[in-house]
Amino acid sequence: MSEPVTAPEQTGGDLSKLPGGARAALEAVLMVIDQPATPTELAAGLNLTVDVVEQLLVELQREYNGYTVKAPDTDDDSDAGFGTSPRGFELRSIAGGWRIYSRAEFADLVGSFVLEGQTARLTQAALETLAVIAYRQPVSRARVSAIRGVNVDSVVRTLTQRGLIEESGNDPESGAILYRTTSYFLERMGIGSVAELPQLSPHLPGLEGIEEFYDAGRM
Amino acid sequence: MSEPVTAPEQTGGDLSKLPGGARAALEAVLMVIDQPATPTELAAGLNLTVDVVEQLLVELQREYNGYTVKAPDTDDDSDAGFGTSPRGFELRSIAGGWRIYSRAEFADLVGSFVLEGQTARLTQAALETLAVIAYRQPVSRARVSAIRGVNVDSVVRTLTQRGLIEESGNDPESGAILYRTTSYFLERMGIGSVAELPQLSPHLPGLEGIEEFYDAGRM
Amino acid sequence: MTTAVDGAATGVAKKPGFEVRLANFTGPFDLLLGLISKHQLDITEVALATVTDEFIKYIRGLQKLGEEWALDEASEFLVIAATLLDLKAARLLPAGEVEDDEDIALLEARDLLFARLLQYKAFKEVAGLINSTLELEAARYPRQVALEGHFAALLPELVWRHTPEQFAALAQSALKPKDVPATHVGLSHLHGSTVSVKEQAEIIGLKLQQGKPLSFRTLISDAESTLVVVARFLALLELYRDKAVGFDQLQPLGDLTVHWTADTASWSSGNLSEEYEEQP
Repeated sequence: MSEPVTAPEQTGGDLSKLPGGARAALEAVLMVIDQPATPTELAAGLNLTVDVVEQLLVELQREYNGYTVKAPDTDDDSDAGFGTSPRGFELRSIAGGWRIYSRAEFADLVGSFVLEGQTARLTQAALETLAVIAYRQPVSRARVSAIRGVNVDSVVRTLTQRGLIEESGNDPESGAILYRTTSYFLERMGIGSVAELPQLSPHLPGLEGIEEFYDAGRM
Repeated sequence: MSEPVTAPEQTGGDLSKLPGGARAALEAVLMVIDQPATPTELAAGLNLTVDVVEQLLVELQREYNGYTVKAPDTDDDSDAGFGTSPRGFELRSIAGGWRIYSRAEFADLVGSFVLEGQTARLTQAALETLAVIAYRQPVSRARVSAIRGVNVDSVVRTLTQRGLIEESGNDPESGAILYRTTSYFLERMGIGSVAELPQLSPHLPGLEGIEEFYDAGRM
Repeated sequence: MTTAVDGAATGVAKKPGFEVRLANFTGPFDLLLGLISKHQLDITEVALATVTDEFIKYIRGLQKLGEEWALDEASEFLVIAATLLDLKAARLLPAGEVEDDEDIALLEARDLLFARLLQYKAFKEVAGLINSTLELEAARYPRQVALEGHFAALLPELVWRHTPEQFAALAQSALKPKDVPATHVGLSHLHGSTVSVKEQAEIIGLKLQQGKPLSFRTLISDAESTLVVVARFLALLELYRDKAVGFDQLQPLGDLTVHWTADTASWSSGNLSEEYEEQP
């Protein structure tokens, strides 16, 4: 592992004078954001370089997970504290941004405190429609309909209301509205980009040219 | 100081099996609650006694402030970690309720980060959402989403932050939080009550016909 | 090849499990995959032919349940049912050379159905993966707490320039139901040229205006397709309503004779009703 960053004087001058330094400053900012923040945004707000912020983020992430990092300024190690067991929360990088989450193990406990959670589950029809859009985006409703074999208008409306998909311009040829997944979808999936979705090809044996099939036959 | 509580088996049986135990479970809850919670509420949700919760709260508070507590189960103290320097957040008790806040010392830094990119103007999306809430209050986010056709969660948060809308109890059926406009909204509109808002055309749909996305069976 | 179901009389009642699943399929492909896996078959031509009867029975079952069935949804089921029937019929006939256009069209329909079914299967599988990921992730709650009071106070004072009337106009447009443009419905699977009733009425008019009464049999003797026969029949009804023709039938089930009664000079097909003339 790289050297812990605990001497940020070079970049964020006055941070070092504050208790906990740059690391604590970063934590303070993470406490008030209500959507994932990119290292660039954090770096600008903290007056640190992006590299330093990224390194601090990874350190915090490891620390919250129970891997302690020995800091040069805390050589007084008579008190180990709770450093070696994971915290109740974790720091995760999702959809390009970082954000604090409660640890999954405590889902039931936390759920009873957070009244309006993200509980509404998707129906099979909604999941299939979401999957087609995720893998074929940007894509028109007609194409999704062709793949699923049923009209998807109302399901697309519901997915849009729930913020999982959004309109993404019009098809240059047909003029049909195109749809794509949102960054909220990535957040809900816990991934950085749609490229991280599981590969579709293993599920499509010998049908790599599949798009031609439904294009020719259907529309 | 009282003995650290790190063996909560007596009260919250299965918590001890989770990583970090009762302390981490409490942290998980504290990290995501929006409103301060009393020890009684926390104890009920975590299935611990109020005494235990209060002791854990004080321990966490001290730990976040940089005073480490020697835990009997972490005698391996070769790695002191960051335990001895204060974190960027603090656990505060205000009017009997506990919540995690960003540390006061970083207020300037956090303040400028929050202000970054803030505008004095509401976006079109925020204005439209406010209009729907004003004319259909009290109304849940789900219904506003259904009317506007997009997810309104973050916009509702902005409007709440701006003091234009506020929570107004729960829907008796779904339990969803309802929102209404505030007196600050009336002030900005220059009217005495929402009854003074201009009448809309009677042909607009009420809320009856609007499909709610989490109505069972839809989608 | 197994005959999946003996008939409607025995089918539904004997298989309550199947009936329970009736409403749960999310489309024709879902149904097909369900039927294929129920019979523990691989997705092959055999499998498709085997489940044809059950597929059609499912559609009948839906009708019996009196489910409100959207037309476009029903049509998609029917298109696939028709393709399945073709495949089954082709398997029942003696194997032969691929000769005419119809055989080639059937092969294409079969390949297309296979491709679409496999494609759907793949998406159904990844939808399952997405679902499990979503459920796993739902166990983590993000911290998204309200801004602390002293930070909220830092926000710049809101610029507000809307009069109540402007605000009402905004509400008006925000509350207006949004028209979702309808999905374009493919018609490529429909065949047959259009036949105009009006044109057929003119042909009948020309034949009858020569003065001699003609039988219906004679009037349709040169029709090149059933569609033309139907169009001529409809044209006759129209002409009768227009008092342009009269009918004579000497004995029950005997030949129907048609004679011209209108003033030939002033009659024109333009007076006929438009109801059959809607453009596709």
